[in-house]
Amino acid sequence: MSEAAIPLEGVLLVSAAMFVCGTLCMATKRNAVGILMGVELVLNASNLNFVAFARYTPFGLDGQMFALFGIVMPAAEAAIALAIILAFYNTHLTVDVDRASELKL
Amino acid sequence: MNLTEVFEVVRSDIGSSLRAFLPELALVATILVLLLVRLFQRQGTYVSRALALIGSIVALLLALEQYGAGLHREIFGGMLAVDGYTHFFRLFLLAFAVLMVWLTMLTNMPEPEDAADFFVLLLGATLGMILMSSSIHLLMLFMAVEMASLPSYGLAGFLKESRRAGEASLKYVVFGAGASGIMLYGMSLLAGRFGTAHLPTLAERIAQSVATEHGVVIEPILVAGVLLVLVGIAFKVSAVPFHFWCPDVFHGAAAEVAGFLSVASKGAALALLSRFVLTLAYPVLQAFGFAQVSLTQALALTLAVLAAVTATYGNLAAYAQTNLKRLLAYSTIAHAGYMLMPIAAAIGSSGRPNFATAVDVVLFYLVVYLFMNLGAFAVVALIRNAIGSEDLSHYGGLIHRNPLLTVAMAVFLLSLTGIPPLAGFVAKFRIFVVLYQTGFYWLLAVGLANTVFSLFYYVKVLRVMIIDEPVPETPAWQSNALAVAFHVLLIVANFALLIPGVWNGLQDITTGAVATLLLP
Amino acid sequence: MQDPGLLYVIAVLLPLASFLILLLGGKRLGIVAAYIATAAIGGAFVLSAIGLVRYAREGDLFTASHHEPAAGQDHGHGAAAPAEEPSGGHGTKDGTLVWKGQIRWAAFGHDVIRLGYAVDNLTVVMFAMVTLVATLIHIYSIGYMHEELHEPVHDPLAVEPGEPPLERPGRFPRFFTYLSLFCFSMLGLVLSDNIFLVFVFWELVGVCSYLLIGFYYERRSAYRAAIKAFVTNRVGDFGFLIGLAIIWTTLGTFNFEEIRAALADGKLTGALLTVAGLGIFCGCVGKSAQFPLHVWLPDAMEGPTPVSALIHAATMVAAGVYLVGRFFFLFSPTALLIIAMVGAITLFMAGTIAIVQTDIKRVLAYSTISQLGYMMLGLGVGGWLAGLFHLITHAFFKALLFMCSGSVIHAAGTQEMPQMGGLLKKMPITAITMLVGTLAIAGIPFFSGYYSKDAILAYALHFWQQAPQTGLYGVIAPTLFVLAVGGAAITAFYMFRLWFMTFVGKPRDHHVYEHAHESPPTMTVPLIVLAVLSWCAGYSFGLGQPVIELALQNGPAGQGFTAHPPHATHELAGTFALGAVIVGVVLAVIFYGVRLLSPDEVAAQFPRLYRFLWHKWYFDELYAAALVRPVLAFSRKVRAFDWNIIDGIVDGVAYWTARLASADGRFDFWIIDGIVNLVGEVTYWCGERLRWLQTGRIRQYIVFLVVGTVAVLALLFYVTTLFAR
Amino acid sequence: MSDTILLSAIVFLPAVAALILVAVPGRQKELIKQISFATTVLVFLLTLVLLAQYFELRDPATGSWPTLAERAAAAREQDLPNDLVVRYPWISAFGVEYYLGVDGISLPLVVLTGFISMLAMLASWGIDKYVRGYCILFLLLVTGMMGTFVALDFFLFYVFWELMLLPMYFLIGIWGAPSRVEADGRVRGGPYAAIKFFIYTLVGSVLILVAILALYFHPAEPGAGPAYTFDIMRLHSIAQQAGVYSLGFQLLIFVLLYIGFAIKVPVFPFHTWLPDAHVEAPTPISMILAGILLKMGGYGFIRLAYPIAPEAAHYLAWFIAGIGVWNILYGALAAMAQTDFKKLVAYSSISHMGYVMLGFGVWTLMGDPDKWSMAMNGAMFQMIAHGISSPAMFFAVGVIYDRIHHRDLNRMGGLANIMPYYAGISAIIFFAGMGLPGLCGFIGEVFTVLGSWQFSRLLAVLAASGVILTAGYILWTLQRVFLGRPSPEMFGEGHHGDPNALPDLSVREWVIAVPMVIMAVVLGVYPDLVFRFMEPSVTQLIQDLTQTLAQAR
Repeated sequence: MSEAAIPLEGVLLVSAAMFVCGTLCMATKRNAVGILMGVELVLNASNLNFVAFARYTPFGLDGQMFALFGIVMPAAEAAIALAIILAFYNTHLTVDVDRASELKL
Repeated sequence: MNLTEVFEVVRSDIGSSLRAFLPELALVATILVLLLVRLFQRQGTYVSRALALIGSIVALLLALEQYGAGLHREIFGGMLAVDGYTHFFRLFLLAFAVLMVWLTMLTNMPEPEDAADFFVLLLGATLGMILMSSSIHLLMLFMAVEMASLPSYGLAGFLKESRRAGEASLKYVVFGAGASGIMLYGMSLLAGRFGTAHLPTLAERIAQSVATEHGVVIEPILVAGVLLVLVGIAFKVSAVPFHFWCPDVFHGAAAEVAGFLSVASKGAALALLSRFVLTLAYPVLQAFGFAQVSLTQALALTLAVLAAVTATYGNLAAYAQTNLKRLLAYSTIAHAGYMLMPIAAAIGSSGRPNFATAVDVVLFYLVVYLFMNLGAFAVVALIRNAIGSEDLSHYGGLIHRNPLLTVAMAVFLLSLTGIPPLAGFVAKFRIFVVLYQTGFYWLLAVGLANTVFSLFYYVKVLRVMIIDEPVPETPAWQSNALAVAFHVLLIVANFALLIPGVWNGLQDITTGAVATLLLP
Repeated sequence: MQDPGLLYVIAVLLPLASFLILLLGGKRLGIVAAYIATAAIGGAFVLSAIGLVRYAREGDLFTASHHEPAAGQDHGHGAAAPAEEPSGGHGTKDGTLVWKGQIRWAAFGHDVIRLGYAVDNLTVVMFAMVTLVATLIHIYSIGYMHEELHEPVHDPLAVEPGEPPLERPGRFPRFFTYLSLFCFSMLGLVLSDNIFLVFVFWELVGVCSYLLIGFYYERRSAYRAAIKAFVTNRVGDFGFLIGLAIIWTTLGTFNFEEIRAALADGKLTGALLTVAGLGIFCGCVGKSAQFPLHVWLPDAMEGPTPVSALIHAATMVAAGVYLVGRFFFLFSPTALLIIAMVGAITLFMAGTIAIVQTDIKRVLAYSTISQLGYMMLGLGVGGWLAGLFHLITHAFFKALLFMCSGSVIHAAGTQEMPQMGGLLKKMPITAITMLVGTLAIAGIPFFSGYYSKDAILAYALHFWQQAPQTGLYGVIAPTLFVLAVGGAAITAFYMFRLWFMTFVGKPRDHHVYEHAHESPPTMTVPLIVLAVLSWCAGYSFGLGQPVIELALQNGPAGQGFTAHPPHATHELAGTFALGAVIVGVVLAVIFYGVRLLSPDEVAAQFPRLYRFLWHKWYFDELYAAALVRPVLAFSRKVRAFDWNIIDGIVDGVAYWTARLASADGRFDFWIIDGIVNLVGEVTYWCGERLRWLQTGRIRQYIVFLVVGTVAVLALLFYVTTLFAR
Repeated sequence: MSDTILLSAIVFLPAVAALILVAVPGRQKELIKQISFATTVLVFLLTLVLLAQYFELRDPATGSWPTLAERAAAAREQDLPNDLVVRYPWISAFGVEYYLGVDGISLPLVVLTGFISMLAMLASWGIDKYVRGYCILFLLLVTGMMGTFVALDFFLFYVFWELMLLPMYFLIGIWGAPSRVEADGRVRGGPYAAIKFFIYTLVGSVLILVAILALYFHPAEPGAGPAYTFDIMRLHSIAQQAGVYSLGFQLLIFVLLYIGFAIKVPVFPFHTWLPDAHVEAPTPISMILAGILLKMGGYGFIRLAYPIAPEAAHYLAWFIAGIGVWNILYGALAAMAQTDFKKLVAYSSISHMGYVMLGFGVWTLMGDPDKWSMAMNGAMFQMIAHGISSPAMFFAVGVIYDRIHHRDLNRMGGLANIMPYYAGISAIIFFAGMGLPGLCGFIGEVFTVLGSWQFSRLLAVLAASGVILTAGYILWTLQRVFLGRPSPEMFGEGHHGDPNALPDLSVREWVIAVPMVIMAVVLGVYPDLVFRFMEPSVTQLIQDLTQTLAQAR
């Protein structure tokens, strides 16, 4: 392993920023697909964490493995989510989540 | 232990691990067969249902056999734990799956063309939930939560033509995805900081890091990591304030699905939560000679506050509901609150914690909860089939048209309230006992007050169904033997705890399950 | 019979048996009911007569003053057998023969309540009087209540303006049912050996009185009078109960003999003793219609006249006096003084009211109150013998007077004296017998009332002479005597007024006069018997002392109280009394006999005084304003409190907020609002508010997810640092 | 008959009958009623057998009974066939036992329950709506009530205590008056009253539950581990050892139990459920409510609160006695102002139950314990007496309500002529309620007042003054109903008829009324009938309590 040009803290800071961006994106986007993108940001923040820890700490291969699963599982999740968004579009003719407000009391 | 070692262990141990994994494998096989059937036979509920029933029963029998064998070990190199706790939840979830299949038989739930899909999702979710209860590795934990969640999203939106179902599943999936992202981030912090994702090892390292020469040191990253994972689990538990999906999803989804989610999903989430919390807390407590330290105290208090808020919120919010499923959703939230209480008490009490007499109450409660809550949702589903409405305003005077369903509903709702001699009382009584014993008096007071609050809305339903004047032209429910048997079974189950021996038996089982919990 | 006391027990039970038979027999019995009831009470009279004779023989009843206890007769006395079986026996106390028996009735720890009977000379005399008068009145009632046998009965008095005329079924058997119950209760009261049982019968006679006053319960005035009587008596019983509580708590027994022994040992002294005595006396005030609880008795005249005669003149109202006599040893000197004062005030007050009343029965009612006041005065000043002597004689002549008035009413169809007059010719027997009664009550020599009233005055004078001449006694003692003498004059005046207005002069209402006729023999025969008794009951028949006094001589009060006043005092008092009576009679003759002066003019000269008397000293008005109406108003307040305050929260916090905002000054009631109602309200309110959170918008949910995470994070951190310290 | 079978049968026979009724077709109303009535008669007879058996327990030599604690301790070792204590392990995880037993305190209430439920069932003959459901719930109610009185295991007691909530809720809610809106806009009616009853009682029982837990985990000896017991007799004996339960702990327990039981009694300010429940409930249910349910509160005090927390009870004696007197006066005043016949009777119940509280409360170490015994016995007797007179009064209200369909006192009158027998019976019943000597109500009132004098003269005087108010409202009521002339508006809205043609008591009504009247008279004349077996137990209790307190001092 070569000498680290960037310290671990730096990577973690970036991932934290991604995490915050992701959550803000989830909270502000009206488009369902946009929200999913926010989720992806959050997930990728964690993936970045995993690989960073794998690189800098004895966590090692575990972290990379974790990142792998962290890509695969959300992919499946995204597939389901997109299918559901499609179904929602079929009935509502929109993917604006603010229009999904019939269920309340 | 890092993954390379894990692979090595898994390779050397694959045979015995797979043997211990047989019930899950049976489920997997059933799912595969169902998918194959889907290929060859485009329509037909019976075959799918029969397959699902057979598959789940086989899995249940296998689980029972393994429970009898009393196997207690980690399998797949520390990904999963097979202990009494796992056995218990396997049995619980598989038995529930069997009952669910039975219920779909009564309510004609899936349309013939979708039958296979429905059962695939149902069993798939069950599989994920079983894994939730048995995983002891953060990666496995994440996967299990996803495996349980993804089919649930599908189930929630299963009524494809329904606008509400679409909306419900959208909300579920969006919220769920967000929660899982947050959880994964927390895992990355925890696993990365402590260099392992194997829960027991992680817990031991945490204990080491906390108990330093300079006294108790708690790193913010630890707190943040634990908490973010807890948020993910709390979403599954539907603890306030992570509950928002729950009423909407229950409202939009079919009553059967809501029943499934309210019992199985909640049960698995609580199983996961208590395993996670206990595994983490135990080494820390051990390191300090079982004196309370700030970490466990804070964890316990957080859980306790969460529990109190959840129970109170659920019960108060339920009062204003007119849709039965929505009302029961809030009731579900409230009960999640009750069930969180003993977990908080278990780690928050001073002295050597006896998880077997604190957390087993959760298991005990879940069993009772299965019988009362599934029953309530089943009645809602059957009444929906009969009168085409789930709104309380159409329930007026149902006793005259559907006496059995109404009496059953009365039993279930009163059991949920916790009125003796119904099982719900016993379960609640045990929670109160634990809270008193561990000195959580304020939580006890909250729990008791909530019992009174809950009476208002449960009895409101009964009042409409029994005392109010009948709504004109309500069609009568056509009963059949299977449905009667189903309800009689559930009603009897709600009375059964006071039969000599039953309470003891159940308590022995749950105590045993928790006692064999594999702790670091 | 082994135990002669059982004679009396049977005598008590006879009317009870009659009561039960009549109760079960109901209406079917018709006139037979009267025969059964009369037979029962007649039987009781026979038994009591046998008992009297036997007692007289065994107890040397009519021998003057024997103070030595008869040796060998003391078995059974004080032997409070713990057995549950009735234990009977003879005993003596201070030389008086007692027949008695007890059963264990209830026990609490070591405290045992035994109930039983005791027959001593007071009992014997009272029993004989009650059974005799009651028997006569039963016979009289057969005639008087005859109308009730017919169906249907028309009761014009029950019809208020604007109401349809009333036809109702006759209630002849029911009348005798109540009478039998009354006789049982009254005899039981006399026979009881303990204050508890006395209290029981006390209440029972009260309820009989209630039932009989309200016999014509269609009449508004009747049922109001009945309720008034009962509630007023309850006020007295309230005091009675307190007296009982003191006695039981301090002495642990209810038995008269045991109480007497305990008091002699000084187990209860001082102020508490006085309070106990006054408590019991409070009951007597209620029952004997003494000031200030006398208001019920005049109204009680709404009952049928035989009832007035039996219950509200001869027996029940005298029970208060009897009890004071029976329980004489309980009263401390202070208590006795208060008794005397109450008696004096009552006799004077009632007498003055009687002067102006025009209803014949009301005049008699006030005269009863007044005479009862005499008895109380007599007892209060130490004249135990005199008070009870007057009780017996009064029973005879007052029963007579009432029955005569009943005969008049029966004949005339009205109770208003101004509508009568000149009835002497129409109904001579009634008139003559009533004159005997009037002479007796007025205290004309050679009639029974003279002797007994004279005795009371003598004791009052003696009390004055004996009492300290300074301080409070110096004022009170003379006042007592003066009031008593004045009362004698007033009595003579209003009684002769009554007789004159009714029987002499010109008929004032011709319809009444034409209608009048002499009553049937069932009514007149009892009149004659009673007239004879009223005449001679005070005589000594050569025994040196009036026989009744003689019989009571060694009464339960003990020796200390029976000392006679000196002869001189007696004569002086007699002179005063006679003078007063003569004044009264003369005035009555002037006003009403020969009509030299017109009473109306006199009344017009003193309009305020007249109105004051006419309104009976404004007692009813006072009580209505000071007690009844405030209690009712308060009870409505309580009801409103319950409904609005305690119950009100449930139905609208908003409403209450408004009330609160309007500064109604009732916010303190918030404290006790029903917690549960509040919980219900709050639950609902919260439920409504919580709906706002659940907006149904995903983005807000996610915001909550984020905010929640941050919040819990903050909580966790905070808590961690909290515990870290 | 073995006591196991006897006691279990008394408790569970009604429940079994209810199960049988499930199988009977709902159309056969007469059959259902007959089965139910037969069950209640049988249960009543069994309670009499129980009474007879209890007398056989008496030691003929000394005339005294072995105490319940002795019998219970013996039953722990070995189940004797005729000791009237039943003891079997039930839920060993918590040491809960199936544990029943009677003594002189519970036995009169058990017999009363049998008696009143039998008559109430007979009074239910007029019920025509959903008969089967009614009878099932009614029988379950009987089981709950019986169980509460005989249970000696606190957990079991609690289960029975709660068990009667539900049937009561539905009996008031379904068979009570329909919902309506009052003049001031408030919603009232059966459903409202039912939920009110339910919630009040549930709040109380939740507090009782806390007390149960606290006792369960409290050490049996100083320094020892938790007692882990629900055995009421064991708790008594623990409480009797000085220094085990501190005063603070006792106060906690007592207050918790106090609120729980006071709601049932009901004690001011927890009483407002009662008028509502009574007014809305059907006649037989009012009979049960007034006759038995209220007694469960009093029973709770004497069986649980006092023996388990004696020091606290003594500490709070003034409060209890004071609130009792307040109840007496408040109830009487509130009753006086009512125009609804049934509400008036309901408030009279509140007033009468005040004597019970007074009798319990007047505990002073200064005086003679026998006087407290008298007050306590008076209170217990008052419960029995009220258990007879009050159902009878509600029955009387029901009779007239059936005929004229309203309960407004100002629109009655003159019934004494129209229905003379009814008037006579009612008069006796109301006089019994008024506390007329010779009738049952007198004994309890007078003994309570007599016994309370040594405790506080003020309270005794105030309590005694209650007799005036009571006489006032009872007589006024009788007058408005029976005396005078019939009101022109005799019939309720939508009903017409000739007031003079109102039928007098029917045969069934006679059969219901006469036993209560007879009991009222018999108990009034010869209270020893009850005292004979009740007094030793009560006095024993008082000795124990006094001794406990003396040790503690």
